[in-house]
Amino acid sequence: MQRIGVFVCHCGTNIAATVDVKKVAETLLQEPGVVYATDYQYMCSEAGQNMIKDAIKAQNLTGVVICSCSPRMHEATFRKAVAAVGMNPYMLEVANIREQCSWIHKNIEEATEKAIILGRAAVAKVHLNAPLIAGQTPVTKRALVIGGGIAGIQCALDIADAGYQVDIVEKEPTVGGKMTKIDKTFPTLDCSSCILTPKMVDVAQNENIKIYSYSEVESVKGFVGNFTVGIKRKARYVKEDICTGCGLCTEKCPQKKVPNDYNLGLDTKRAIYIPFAQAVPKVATIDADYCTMLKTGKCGVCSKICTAGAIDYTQQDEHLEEQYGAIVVATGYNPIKLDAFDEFAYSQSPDVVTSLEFERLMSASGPNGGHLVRPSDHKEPKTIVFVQCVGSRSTVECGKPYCSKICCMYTCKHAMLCREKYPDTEVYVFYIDVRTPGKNYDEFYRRAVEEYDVHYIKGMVGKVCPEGDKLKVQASDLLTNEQLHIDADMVVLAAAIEADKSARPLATLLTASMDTNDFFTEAHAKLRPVESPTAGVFLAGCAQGPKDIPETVTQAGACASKVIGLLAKDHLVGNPCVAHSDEMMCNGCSTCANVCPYGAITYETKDFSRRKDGTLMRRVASVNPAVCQGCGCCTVACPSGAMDLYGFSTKQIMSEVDAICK
Amino acid sequence: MQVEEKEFKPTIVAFCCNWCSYAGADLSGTNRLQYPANVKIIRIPCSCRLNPMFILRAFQRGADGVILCGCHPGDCHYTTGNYYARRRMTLLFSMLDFLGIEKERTRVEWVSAAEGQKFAETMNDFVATVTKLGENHRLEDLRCKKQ
Amino acid sequence: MVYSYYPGCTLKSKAVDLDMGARKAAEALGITMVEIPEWQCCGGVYPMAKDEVATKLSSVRALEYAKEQGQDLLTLCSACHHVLKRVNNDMANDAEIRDKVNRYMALEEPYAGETKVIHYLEMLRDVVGFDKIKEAVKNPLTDRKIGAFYGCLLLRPSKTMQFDNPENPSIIEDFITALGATPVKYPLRNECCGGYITMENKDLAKAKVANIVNSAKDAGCDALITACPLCMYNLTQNNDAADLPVYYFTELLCEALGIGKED
Amino acid sequence: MDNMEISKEIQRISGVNPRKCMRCGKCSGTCPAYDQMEYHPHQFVNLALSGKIDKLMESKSIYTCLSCFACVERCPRGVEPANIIEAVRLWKIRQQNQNHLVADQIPAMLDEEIPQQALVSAFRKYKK
Repeated sequence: MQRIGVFVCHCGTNIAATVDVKKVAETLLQEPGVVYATDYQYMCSEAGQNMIKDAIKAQNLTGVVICSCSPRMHEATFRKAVAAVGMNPYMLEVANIREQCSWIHKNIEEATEKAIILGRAAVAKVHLNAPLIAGQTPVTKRALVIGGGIAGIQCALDIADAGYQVDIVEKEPTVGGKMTKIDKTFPTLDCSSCILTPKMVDVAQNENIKIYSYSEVESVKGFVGNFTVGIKRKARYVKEDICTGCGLCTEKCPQKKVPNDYNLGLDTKRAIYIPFAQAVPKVATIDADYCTMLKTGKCGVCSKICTAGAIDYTQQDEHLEEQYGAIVVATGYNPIKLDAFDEFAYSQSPDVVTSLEFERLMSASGPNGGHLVRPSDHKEPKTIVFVQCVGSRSTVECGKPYCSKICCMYTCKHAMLCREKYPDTEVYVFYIDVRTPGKNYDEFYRRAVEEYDVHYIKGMVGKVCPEGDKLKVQASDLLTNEQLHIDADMVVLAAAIEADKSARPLATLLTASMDTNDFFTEAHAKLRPVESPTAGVFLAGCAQGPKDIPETVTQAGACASKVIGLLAKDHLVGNPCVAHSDEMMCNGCSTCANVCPYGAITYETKDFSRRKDGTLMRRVASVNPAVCQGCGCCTVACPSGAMDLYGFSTKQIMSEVDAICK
Repeated sequence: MQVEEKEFKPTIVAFCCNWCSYAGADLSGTNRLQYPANVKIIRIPCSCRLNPMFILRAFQRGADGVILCGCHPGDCHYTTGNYYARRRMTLLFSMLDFLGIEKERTRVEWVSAAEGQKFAETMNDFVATVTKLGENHRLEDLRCKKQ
Repeated sequence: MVYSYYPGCTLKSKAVDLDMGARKAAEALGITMVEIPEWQCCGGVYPMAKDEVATKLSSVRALEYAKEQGQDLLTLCSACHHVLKRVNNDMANDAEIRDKVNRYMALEEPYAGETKVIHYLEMLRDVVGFDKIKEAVKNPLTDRKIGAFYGCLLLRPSKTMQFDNPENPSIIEDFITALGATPVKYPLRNECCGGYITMENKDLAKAKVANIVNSAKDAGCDALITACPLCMYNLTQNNDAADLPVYYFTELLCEALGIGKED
Repeated sequence: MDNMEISKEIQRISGVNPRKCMRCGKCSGTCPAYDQMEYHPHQFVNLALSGKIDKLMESKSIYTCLSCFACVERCPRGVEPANIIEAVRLWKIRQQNQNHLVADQIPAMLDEEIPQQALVSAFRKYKK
C-alpha cells in the first residue's frame, strides 16, 4: 500500500476562489492510502516545494498528488522537488484543478466536487505508479551526411568545425550536387561555382570529414546515438587513392558518345570521365554502361595511358559498415520528367528545354562555353519564351500539387541574364503568380521588368508547336484578355522539382516518415523544422521540401547545430514512459511492430525452458527504450495484452476511469 | 407523494491527447471559456493510446458519454497515431451502437493546442447531446451502481 | 478474334468507304466483326452534363449487347468511339449515372461498364500488331508522305480515352509506317478541325481547317488520313483550296493489303 | 432563381467545382476557338463561380466552343472548363423556346457531302 500525500494549491485566488480547497484536502484525506493532505497558497513557490519535501520526509510518503495548475505548467517543477528528497519523480501525479476546473466553472459547489474527483483519479493513478528510471545510452560521436550537395556540404562543414567527425555519402562521383550545374545565383548574380567550389575544397581538406563519393547507403540499423550504416562503394574501376586526376585518360578514351550527365545530356563525354574540372574528389570514373573494355574485354586505352596505374577493370563494389550517432538526410531534388507535358513539345523539339538545361546552356562550363545558342541549329535565339509552373501547383496526375518555390526567381534571373548578354533578344515570361518573398527578391524581379524590359505576362502557355525553325507559342494574356501567338526561337520550361528518387527507399531504411510527395516530414512544422520524427535523423535542403540556396544553407546550419547538440552528449537520457512487453504473454505476432512509427520494436527468439536447454523457444517482442517515443499505439494493437506503457499503463488509466465514473 | 425530479447531469469522460487537445483544454481554461463541470479529462500520451477497453470500462462504471480528442489528421505528434485511433473508434462505435449505446454518446473530435474555443464548444455541444439522451444503462455493471 | 462491331450512323451512308474498307481488311487479317443488330445512333456528342441520362442510353444498349455476347466492342468512327468509351467510363465509375441508367433500362443484370471498348486502330496495334500488318502488306505505299490527322475525339480527355499520348501521339504514324509509307509528323495533328460547328459557324471551321492543312503541307504531307467522318468532311469540304487529299485510314489499309474497292 | 442559385445548378449539372481553378489561364491559352469567343474558357469558370451566368447565357460564346476538350486535357487543376460551357448552354436551351437550332433552319445548311454525324451532333448540342 502506498503512503500518499495530497497537496492542494490555492494559486492565490485562481483556484481558491471557485474551489473550496480545504474541503478538497479534507475529502481526499479520506481516500485509501492517503496519509497526509494539506493546502497552501502557492505550491510552486519555494515554501510550497519545501512543504512537500518536508511532508515526504516526515510522513514517509511513497507517492504524491498535487492538485494545482496544468501538469504542462509545473509537473517538471514538482518532480524535481520530490526527487531532491529521494523520491522517484514518477511517483508524483498532478490533478489539473485550475485550467480544467476553477477557471472554467463558476459554481463553487460544482467546481469543488469536480476538483475532488480529479484528485481522486490522480490518487488512484499514483497507487499504481512505479518508480521509473530513464535509460541511458552512449552516443557515437560521428555523424553521417547522406548527400553531398550544398546542404550536405554546409552541414558537414559546420559539424566538423565543432570538432566532430563527419562522413559524407554521395551517390555521384563528385560532391557539389545541383549547385555545380547552376551558372549564376539569385538575387546577387554571383557565379555559383565561385561560391561553391571553395566549400568543396574545404570539405575535401577538412580532416574531420571523409567523403564516400560514388557510394550509397544500403542498410541502417540501430537508433539515435548508435546507428550502424551499411555503405556500398560502387566500383569506379579507378583506384581512388592512386588516381591523380590528371585527366589524360578522359581525353584519350576512344568511346566518345556517352551522354554527359553534367550537361544534362546536351553534349557528350568519354566513357572514362571526371565530371568537371573542380570535381571533388578529382578522380576519374569509368561508366560501365559504355566502356568498351568492360563490355567486350577489348580496348584498355586508359589503362595503357595512365602513368599512375590507377585503372583497375576488375574492381568490385565494396561494402562497408560504419557507426554513427546522428544521420543527416540531404538527398536533394531533381526537376520532374516532362514526358507528360508534351503540349509544350519538350520531346518534339530540342529547342524546348528545362530551366536547368538552360542553366547549362548559359554557363561558361556548359556545352557551348556560355554562348547561348539553340541546341538544334546553334543559332542565337532572338525570342525566348519562359513558361512558369510546368508541373508545379498541378493537381492532375502528372503534376505536383505544391509550389516548387525556386522557379519564379531563377526564371527571373534567366530572363534578366538573357537581356543583359543579348540585348536584342525579346524575352517573355508567362506566369500564374510571381512569388518573390525573400530579401531583395521582389526588387530583383522588378528590376527584370523595369530595367531589363522582360515581358511578364499573366497567363499560361497552352500549346507549343514546332513549325519550321520556329516554335509557335499559343498563350493567354489574362490581363488584356487576349490570346497571344508568339513565334519563339526557344522555349524554357520551369519544371517542377521533386524529391530525389533515392529518398523514398532511404526513408524506409531510416524509418523516417515522408509526406505524399516524398519529401521528408519534419518533427514539427514550425518548432522542429530540421529534425525528423525519428530520433537521431535530421533534415537539410530539398529533401524536406523545395527551397533555394540561401534557405538550404540556413537549414543545413540549423541541422548541424542540432547534430552537434546530440553529439556533444556522452549519454542520452530517454523518456522512461515507454512501452514494454510482457514476454510471458507475447505471442510474437508482429502486430505491435507493424503499427510502431519508429521501428522501436524488434523480435528475438528466446529460450523459455526452465533448464535453458533450448526445448522451449519462442519469438517475443522487445522494445528498444531508446527509440520508443511512448505513443502507446502498440499497447492497443497488441491482441494478447502483452504490451503496456510505463507511466500510462492500462491499469492506471482504468483506475482513473473508475475514479471519475464512481 | 411527489418525487422531486433532480436535474440530470451526465457523467462524461474525455480522453485528451497530451500534445494537442489537453493543451487545447488548458487554453480554454486560460481564456475562461466555460463548459459543464461534468466533463472530466484523462490525459493520454496520444489518441492511439486509447484502448477501446477504457471506453467499455467507462460505460460499465456508469459513464453517460465518452469523447476522444486528438490531433488533427496529419498533425499527430507521433505521425500516425490519430489515424489508428480514428479507425479503432470507428469500429468500436459501430459495435457500441449495435449494443444499444447510441452513436451520439461517443465521439471523436480533433482539437489542436490552439483551439481552446473549439474545445469548449465541443464539450458544451457534447454535454448537451448526452443530456438530451438521458442516462445510459447499457453495459452498466449494476454492482458498480451509485447508491 | 470476334468483335461486336458498332458502325454508327455516318458509316452506313456518307462514310461507307471507312466501313467497307475496315470490314474487308479485318477479314484479310483474320478478325471477325459482327455488327450489333439494331444498334442506335450514339448521338455524336458525348453528353457531359451529369444529369443527362436519356442521351447515354443508346450507347449503353450497345455496350450491354457486347457484354452479353462476351465480346469487346469494336468502333471505327472517332465520335462513336469517344461517346461509347466515355459513357462506358461513366457506367463503371459514376455511381449516380450508373444507378439511374440501370433503373431506366431494367436489365436482368445491371450494367456496370464491363465491356471493353476498343477502336479499330487500337485493335490493329494491340491485337493484330503492326508488325503482322507489315508482313501482310502486298502493295507497300512506298514514297508516299502521309500525315496522320488525329483530331480531338480519339485522344482527349486522355484520362478516359487512354488511346495514346494526347500531345504527341504515334499510333497512326506507326500504322503508316507499317503500310510502307512515310509518316509525316506535323504540329497541328491533334488540333481541333472545328467539325462540330461546321453547320453553325462555317467561318470558324474553315479557319481551323486552313491552319491544319497549311501545317500539314508545310511539313511535307502529300495526303492526310483520318478515322473521323466529320474531320473528313471538314478537311475536304471546308478547305477552299482543296489542295490536300484526305483518306480514311482504312482506304490506305486496303490499298496496301491489295484489296480493291470492288472486291 | 437568382444568379447564385443558377450558379449552384450549373456546378451540379457540370460536375465541376470552379473553386479548384487557380486562374492560370491555360484553358484560354489552349482554346482553338478563342478569337471567336466573347467570353473565354477561364471566364466561364470564374463567372460560373461568381454567379454571373446571365452574361454567359446571352453570349454567343456558348455556341462557339468546339468541344475539343483541349482545355479539359491541359488544365493543371482538373477543372474541366468545357463541362461548364456545356452546362451553361444546356441551362439556356432547356428553357422554353430557347433552342439554338430549329429544324426549319436545317435545309439551308445542308450540302451533298455533309455527314449525318454533323446533323445529329448539332441537334444534340443546340436543341432540347
